[in-house]
Amino acid sequence: MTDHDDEQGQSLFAAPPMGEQERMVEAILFATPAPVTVSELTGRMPHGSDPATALAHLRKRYEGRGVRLVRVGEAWAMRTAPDLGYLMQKETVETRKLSRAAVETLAIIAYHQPVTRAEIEEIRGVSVSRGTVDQLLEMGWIRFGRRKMTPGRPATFVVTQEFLDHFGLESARDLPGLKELRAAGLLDNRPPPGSVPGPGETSDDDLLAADDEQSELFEE
Amino acid sequence: MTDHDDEQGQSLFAAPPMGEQERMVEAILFATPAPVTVSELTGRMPHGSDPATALAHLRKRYEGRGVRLVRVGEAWAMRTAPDLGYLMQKETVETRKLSRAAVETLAIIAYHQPVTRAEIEEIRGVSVSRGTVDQLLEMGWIRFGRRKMTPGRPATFVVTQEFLDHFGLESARDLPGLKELRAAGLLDNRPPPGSVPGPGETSDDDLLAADDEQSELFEE
Amino acid sequence: MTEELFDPNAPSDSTVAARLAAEALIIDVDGFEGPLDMLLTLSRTQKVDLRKISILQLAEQYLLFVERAKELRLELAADYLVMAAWLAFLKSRLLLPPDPEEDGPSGEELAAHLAFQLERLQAMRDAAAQLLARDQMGRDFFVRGIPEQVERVRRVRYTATLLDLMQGYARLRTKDEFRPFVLDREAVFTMEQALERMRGLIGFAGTWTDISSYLPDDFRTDAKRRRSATAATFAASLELAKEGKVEIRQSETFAPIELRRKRHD
Repeated sequence: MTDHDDEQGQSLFAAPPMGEQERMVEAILFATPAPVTVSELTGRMPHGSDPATALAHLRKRYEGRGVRLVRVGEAWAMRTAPDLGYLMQKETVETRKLSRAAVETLAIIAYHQPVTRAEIEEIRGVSVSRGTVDQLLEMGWIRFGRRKMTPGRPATFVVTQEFLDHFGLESARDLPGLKELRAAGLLDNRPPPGSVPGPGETSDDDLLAADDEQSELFEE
Repeated sequence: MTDHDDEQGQSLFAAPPMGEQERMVEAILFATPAPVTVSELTGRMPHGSDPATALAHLRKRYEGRGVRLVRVGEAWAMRTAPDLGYLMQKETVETRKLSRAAVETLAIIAYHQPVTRAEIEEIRGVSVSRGTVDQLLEMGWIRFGRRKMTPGRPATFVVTQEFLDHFGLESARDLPGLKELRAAGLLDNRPPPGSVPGPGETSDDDLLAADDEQSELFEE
Repeated sequence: MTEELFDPNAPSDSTVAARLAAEALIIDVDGFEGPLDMLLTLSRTQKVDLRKISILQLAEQYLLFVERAKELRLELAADYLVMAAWLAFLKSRLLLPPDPEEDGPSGEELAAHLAFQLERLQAMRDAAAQLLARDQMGRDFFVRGIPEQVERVRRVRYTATLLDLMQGYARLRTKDEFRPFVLDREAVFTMEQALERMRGLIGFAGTWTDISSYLPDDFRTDAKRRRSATAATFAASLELAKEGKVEIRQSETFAPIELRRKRHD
């Protein structure tokens, strides 16, 4: 739709040299604590700029430095090198102590996303308290995903960019052990033969649908 | 790079190589929420470090980059290069409800697609402003469909994948029909306030029949 | 905390271990996140790979725990008892030869699924631990401490919900003046209606009469209705003339059209 505009812009205004573009990306990323998406960079840089290439150059430039350029989902940010963490004053708020239930729920959402409350309960074998989910939502580590196309259209949960940022993950695909877990079939939503007691009882259809959507999410 | 290796031997505990010290200063200046003095650096870095020299190296390293090392009184901080100040604009996105005209136009396109502008106007009973259609096009919720094989070959509008994603629909066919709208209490048979009820008030059957006719009309 | 209940160096005598475990469990039942969590904890006493676990043995351990709780008159939450009932059922299925009459899943299938659930829960716990062991923001790596003053430029993004959309559509479809596919007959007087009306009146038209006097009263004042009624009445007059029932005359262009009953001499 905007192809036309782009062509026009490129002919009218020459994009800045790549070295300049790199400086611009550097300045923008240094200025902002939150990760910045490529499209936001495009929006803030002069017309015709190629932030993706500039990011690649910049990433190389900061390799081995005290700060690094890291990818967070679809966005990029500058972060200090983890090996220098000991130099920092830890006056920054310590990670709030998460309950075991909250940590487990978070892991299940991260590895099974998009996942419904019923599926979380099925995996943990107990009902998920409102407080647990609320806490994770409030921390900004999880959010609501698309509703499932199953009866009742249940809401799903997915992890956020902030979650990725906090744990230094480039994407949900980089979760530790994800491949192994999937290979072992432990991320399958295997329908129970007959019914299993527990509050997280889920119908076969839900589970099968969940499996489809999950593979959709991770295969890109 | 590390031409100050000679300093290593000066203390009982070997100070880190200058390259390392530079990384440390870089990380500390990056993360500390206020400018940092040399003595503060000395306090935080390993024994025998020479932050003043490391600062000098670092300052040189950032010359001409997108950020610079600047002196603030007795302390040091990193700042965006002044010539790039114009990049420090952040778009904040304000979400607003779509106007009634736009919602109605969008609804007609979704329910009747592919539909021409004339057909939209016929259904709405008022002319459709260019702005409304442009807005929906720009949002990426509608696009041009195939031209109608009727005199004048008028352009048609259809909804986009983005539209379906936004509304959580698999296809426009998933939109609830009139029967469901009525069951949900969304379709009130009483005329809206302000309009005069006429003797020819449409019955449920009429509306449903009209719906059939209409799908016939628009299917081509 | 619950892991500490089980000394990894304890004698491998499973019945002793199970009894000790059951006792410890009763004391600490509040520390468990439901029956599945407890089963997972119990399964550790078997000291085997979760994939090789004996579900039968596990079921027995669990049932023993519930028995002990009953002896001590401890109240267990309902889901622990539901699980106990299910495990008792599972145990009978595993021990008794399969009933060919019965359709449901076999004991082995049920046991395999329970083993899968336990393994999956354990895997999620391990994953959670791995996640927490990663470098974390604010602990191992840090964000920019002095964010620049970033000027805010407002951009408006428009949005609507599915409800807005459906309500908008419903509003259109119920708008009184909007009936695009139903012909609005309110202002239409059809020829059939005119014919029927005139057939009843024509017997009285012995003298020349302006056809406008045949218009129904409620179609005389409103211009639209009058136009429709006039056209229909005129067409009906022609039809009646064709049938030989009336005569029509008009003295000049735009003069009133008159008709009278045709006399049959």
